[in-house]
Amino acid sequence: MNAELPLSHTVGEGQGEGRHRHKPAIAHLFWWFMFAQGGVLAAILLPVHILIQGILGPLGIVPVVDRHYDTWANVLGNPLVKLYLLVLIAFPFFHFAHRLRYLLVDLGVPAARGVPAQIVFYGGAVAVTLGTIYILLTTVPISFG
Amino acid sequence: MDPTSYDVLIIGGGLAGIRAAIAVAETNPRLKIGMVSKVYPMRSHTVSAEGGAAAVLSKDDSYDTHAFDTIKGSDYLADQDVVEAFVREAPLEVVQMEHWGCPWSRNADGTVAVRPFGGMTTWRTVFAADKSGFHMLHTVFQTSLKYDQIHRHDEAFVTKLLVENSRCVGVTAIDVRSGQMYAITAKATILATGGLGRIYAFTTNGNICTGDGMALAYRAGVPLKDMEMVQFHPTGLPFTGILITEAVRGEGGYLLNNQGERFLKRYVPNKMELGPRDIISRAMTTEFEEGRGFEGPHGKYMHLDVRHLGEATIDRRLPFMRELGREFVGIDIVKDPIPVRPVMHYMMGGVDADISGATLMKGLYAAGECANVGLNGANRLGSNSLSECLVFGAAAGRAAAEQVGSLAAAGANPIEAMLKDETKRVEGGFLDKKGGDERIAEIREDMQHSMDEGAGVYRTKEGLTELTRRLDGFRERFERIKIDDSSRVFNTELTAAIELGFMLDCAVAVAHSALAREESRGAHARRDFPERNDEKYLKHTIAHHTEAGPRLEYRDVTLGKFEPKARAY
Amino acid sequence: MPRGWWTRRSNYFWYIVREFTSLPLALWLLWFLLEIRRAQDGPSGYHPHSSLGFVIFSVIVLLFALYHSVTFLSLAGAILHFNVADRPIPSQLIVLSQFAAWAAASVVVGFVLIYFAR
Amino acid sequence: MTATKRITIKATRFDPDKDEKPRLQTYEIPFSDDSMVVLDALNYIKGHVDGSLSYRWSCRMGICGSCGMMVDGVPKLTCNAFLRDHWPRPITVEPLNNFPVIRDLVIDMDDFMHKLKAIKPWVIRKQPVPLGGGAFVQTTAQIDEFRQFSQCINCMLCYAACPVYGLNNEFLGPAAIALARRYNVDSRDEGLGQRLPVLADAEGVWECSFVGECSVVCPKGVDPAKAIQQTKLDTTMRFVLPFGNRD
Ligand SMILES: Cc1cc2nc3c(=O)[nH]c(=O)nc-3n(C[C@H](O)[C@H](O)[C@H](O)COP(=O)(O)OP(=O)(O)OC[C@H]3O[C@@H](n4cnc5c(N)ncnc54)[C@H](O)[C@@H]3O)c2cc1C
Ligand code: SF4
Ligand code: F3S
Ligand code: FES
Repeated sequence: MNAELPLSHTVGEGQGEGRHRHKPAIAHLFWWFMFAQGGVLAAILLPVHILIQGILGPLGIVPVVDRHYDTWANVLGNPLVKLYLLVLIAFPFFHFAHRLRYLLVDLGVPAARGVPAQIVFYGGAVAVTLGTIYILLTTVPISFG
Repeated sequence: MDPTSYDVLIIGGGLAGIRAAIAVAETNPRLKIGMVSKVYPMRSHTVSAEGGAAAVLSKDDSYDTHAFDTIKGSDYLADQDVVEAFVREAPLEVVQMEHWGCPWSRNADGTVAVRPFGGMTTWRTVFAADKSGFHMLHTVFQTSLKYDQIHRHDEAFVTKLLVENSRCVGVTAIDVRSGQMYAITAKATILATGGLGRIYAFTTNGNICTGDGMALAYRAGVPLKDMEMVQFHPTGLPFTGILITEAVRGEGGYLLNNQGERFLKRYVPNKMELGPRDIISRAMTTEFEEGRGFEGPHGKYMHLDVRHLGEATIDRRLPFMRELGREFVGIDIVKDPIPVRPVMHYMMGGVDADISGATLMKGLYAAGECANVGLNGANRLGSNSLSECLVFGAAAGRAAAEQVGSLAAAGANPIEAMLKDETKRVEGGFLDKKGGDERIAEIREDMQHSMDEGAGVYRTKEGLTELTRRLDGFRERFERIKIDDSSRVFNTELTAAIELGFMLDCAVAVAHSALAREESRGAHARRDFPERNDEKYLKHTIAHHTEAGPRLEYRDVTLGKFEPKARAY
Repeated sequence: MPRGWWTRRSNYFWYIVREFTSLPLALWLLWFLLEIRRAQDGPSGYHPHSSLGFVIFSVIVLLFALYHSVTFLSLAGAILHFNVADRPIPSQLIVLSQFAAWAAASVVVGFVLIYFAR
Repeated sequence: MTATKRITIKATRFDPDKDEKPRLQTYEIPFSDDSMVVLDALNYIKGHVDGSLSYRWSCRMGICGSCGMMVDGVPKLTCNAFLRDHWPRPITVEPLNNFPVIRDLVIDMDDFMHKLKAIKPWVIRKQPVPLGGGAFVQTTAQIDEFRQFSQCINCMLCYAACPVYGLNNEFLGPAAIALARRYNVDSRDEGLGQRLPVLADAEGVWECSFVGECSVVCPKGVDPAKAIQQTKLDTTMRFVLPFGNRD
C-alpha cells in the first residue's frame, strides 16, 4: 500500500557505502606529499633569496655572489650548491602546481580536477625539474675547487 | 525491503531507543528493526544530559548501597525488585558503553573515574566531562550504524498507536519531509520517546520533549503511572532554563544565598550541596520566600559558586559549564558565581511498564524517560536516568526480540482502514480545517505558565483544582485551533499542534494525579499535606484515559529488604 | 556555489591570496633559473639583472613570499602533533620552532650569498 | 515602562510546492530582552506572527546541533547568536549554504548521514572483546588525542562554510573526516585499515585544499581542518616511510 512512498531519507541496508568502491588514491597521496615538502622549502628558503638576490643585490646595498661572474661561477661549480639549487628551484614547483590546480577548481573550473589537468600541472613540475637538472649540469662543470 | 513493516519497531532515537534497537539486533540478528524518530537521533534530548550515569564500579561501593540510595531517594515509592535488578545491570551497561567508545573520564591510572552526585552515599557517577549525555548518545547512535538491520525513519512523527484486538500492531506517522501519512506495522513496538518537560514554561527540556509517547500510550488505553512526580532541578540558569549540572556541586561547588551563606546547612546538614534534588529545590524556594534570594531581571536566584575549585579542575571536569556561562550568561565561572534557580527537569512518571518494559498492552513496550518501570518512585536521583535508559532500553529490546518469534504479523486490511481514519483526523482536523481562531503558541504558553504555577515545587489543593479547571479550558481552546501553514512539506506547525494535544493530555494526567495524592512524598510536596502518609499512599498512582478525564487507581509498591523510614539527609 | 564566492568573506579572499602566492613565486624561480643559465655566457657576456622593473617585481614577489611563509608555517604548525613523555607539545611551540627554523635558514643562506661575494 | 526595542528579521521562505525559488520575508518583532538569540526571534515569529515559518531546533543550549543557519551570511547556531550583536541592524537568516533546501530554513542533510555511515564511526576490534573483562584502560593523555574530534555535534556549519564542499559535494567533508579521525586515534580502536580506503579516496581528504573556514565556524572547537590535514600527513607517512605500519 505504501510501496510508492517517498521515504528517500530512511537509511538502512548498505545505503551508507556510497556509490563507488573506495580505495586509497595513491597518486593523490604522492602529489600531496610533494606539495607539502615543496611548501615547506618555499616557505623557509625563498624569502631570503628574493630579498637578497632580487632586491638588495640589484640595488647594490650588499655584495651578492651572483653579481659577479667569478664568484657566481665559483659557487655554481660546487656540487653541494647544485644539489641545493635543484631542491630550492624544482621541488617548490610541485607545491605550485598543486595549488594552482586547486585554485582553478576553487574558481569554478571543474576540469582542473580531472586527469588531463593533473598531467598538465604535475607534468609541468616534472618538466621544470628536468630542466633544472639540465641547466645545473650544463652551466658550470662540477668542480671541487 | 519493505520500509513499513518490521519485527520490532522502536519509537524514539534517544539513548533508550537506540540502546533498545541494538539489543534487539544482538538478541536476534535476523529480526528486522525499525527506528522512528521525529528528529535525527543525535538531536534527541539525551544529548543535553551533562552530569553522568550511576553504576556500582568501585570496590568500596556495593549494589546494596546503590539500591538503598535509590529507594530512599524515591521516598520509598520505587519498586524494590526493579531497583535491585537495575543496580546489577548498570555496571555492565557502563562497561558496554566504554567498549563502544564512550570517552568516560578517567582516573590517573586509566580506569573509569566516578564522581559524587546528589543523594548518593558514595562516588558512583561515571561521566564524560560534563557532556555525558552528548557522548553517550553519539556513541550509541554511531554504534547503531554498524547494524544494517536497523532501518531508520528519521524525521518521521508518530501520531497514533495502531491497536488491533488489544494488541499493538504498529503506528501511523507523518513523514515530515513529504507530509505523507503512512502506517508502519510491527510485531512489537517499543516506546522510547523521552520526557514531557515542555508542559512547563521554565524547563531544562528541549523543544521536542512533549510527552508524545506517554500520550500515545495513554490514548491507546495503557495507563500512566505516578504522573504527579515531576522533578525540579535546583540549578537552572534564569531566563533560558539551561541546566547547570549537579556535577558542579559534585565537584565541590557551593550554593549561596544573598547573605553569602551556604543555606543548605538548615535543610540537609549532612549532605549540604549533595542533598537530593527535591529537598534542595524546596530549600531554595523557602529561602526565596523568606527574602534571602538575589533579585534579577528574570526572577529570584541563588549563587552557585565554583571559584574555589580553580581553573584547571573547571577546565577538565566542567568545560561545558564554562562554555555555557560564557555564551549564555556572559560570565566566566572561574571568576564569577553562576546565577541559578529551580527548574522543571525530569518526569518520574510515565507509561506504566514492568521490569522488562512490557506494558499492559500486548506487543507494546516502553523504556527511558517516557516509561515508568518503577525505578524512580517519587524522586529520581541524579545520574540514575541515563543508566535507566541503558538498562531498561536493553531489557525492553531483549524482551521484545524474544516475544516476536511467537507472533504473527498484523494483517494489512484493518491497518489500511486505521491509517485512513488517522489521516482524516490529522489532515481534516488540522491541515485542511476551516475556521478556528486560537494560536497554538498562545494556548501552549498559557498551559506552560499554569503548570508552573499550579504544579510547581509546592502544590496546594486550591492551586491544583484551579489548574485542572484551566486545563479543561485549554482543551476547549485547542478544539478551536488555527493553523497558518497548509503546506505538506516540513510542516512544523502541524507537528507542533499535534504535540500540543499530547502535552495537554499529559498535563491533565499530572494535575489530576497530583490533586488526588494528599500527602507529601519526594518531589510531590503539598503545602496542605506536608507529611508523608505511608498508610494511604505507599502506592503508585495509575491514571487511565477516559473521555471525561483521568480515572485514577492505586497499586501497591513492591517492597523488599528496605523498610520505609523517615527520609532525612 | 556562485562564481565570486571568494569575494564574499575576507577569510575566503585571504585563502585565495594564499593559494595565489604560488604564481608569483613560480615566476621568480623561473627567472632565477635563467639567472643561473646565464652563467653560461662566460665572464664577458655575464650581466646580472638589475633593472628597476625587476626590483619592483621582486618586492611584490617578496610580499607574496612572506605571506606564503607565514601562513604555511603557522598552518603546518597547527597540524603537526608530537608527544613528549605522553604530553602533546603545545602547537604554539611547534609554530614557534618552525619560525625559528625559517629564521635560521635565512641567516645561513644570507650569509653564504653575501660572504662568498668577494 | 520603556517602549521595547524592535528588530527586523529577514528570513528565507521557500515552499517547493508553491515557490519557484527562495525569497526573503521581512518580519519586525519586539526585542524585549538582551539575552534573546536569533532562535528566540524565529520562535516569536512562528508563535505570534506567522506559524508557517519552518526551521529545526530543540535544545536551545548549543548541543543538539539542529539549529544551524546562515546568520547575515555566516553559518551559526541560531540558539547561540545574540540579537544584541546585530541590533539595530536587520538580521538576515537563511538556510545553511551548500545543502539542498527542503523548506524555508530547513536543509537536507541526508548526504552527511550517508557519509557518516561510510566512515564507520564505531569502535572496530580485530577480535571481539568480552564485557566480562571490564573497561579498557585508557589514560587521560590517550583521551586527549581524540577528545577534540569527539566534540562534533553534527551541526553542519562546517559543510556550509567549506567552498570545496560547495563546489563538489562528493567530498567527504570536514565533520565526517574529523569523526573518522576521532576513532582512528582512539587507543581502543583497530579500524584504521578499514576507514583508510574511504578517507584516502580521491573524494576523501585529498579534496580539501585547507581553506580552514570549517574550523573557524565550528561552534565546538572540533578543528576539522586539523583532522583532515593530520589524516593526509599520517596516510602519506604510512606509504612513504618504509616502516609505516600497514594493516
Ligand atoms: C539538561 C538535562 C540534563 C540531564 N542530565 C542528566 C544526567 O546528568 N544524568 C542522568 O542520568 N540523567 C540526566 N538527564 C535526564 C536524561 O537525560 C533523560 O531522562 C534521558 O536522556 C531520556 O532519554 P530517552 O531516550 O528516554 O529520551 P530522549 O533522548 O528525549 O529521546 C526521545 C526520542 O523520541 C523521539 N520522539 C518523541 N516523540 C516522538 C514522536 N511523536 N514520533 C517520533 N519520535 C518521537 C525523539 O525524536 C527522540 O529521538 C538530564 C536531562 C536534561 C534535560
Ligand atoms: S565539526 Fe564543528 S561545525 Fe562541523 S558539524 Fe561538527 S561541530 Fe558542527
Ligand atoms: S573549509 Fe573545506 S577545504 Fe578543507 S580545511 Fe575545511 S574542509
Ligand atoms: S537548538 Fe540545539 S544547538 Fe541550537
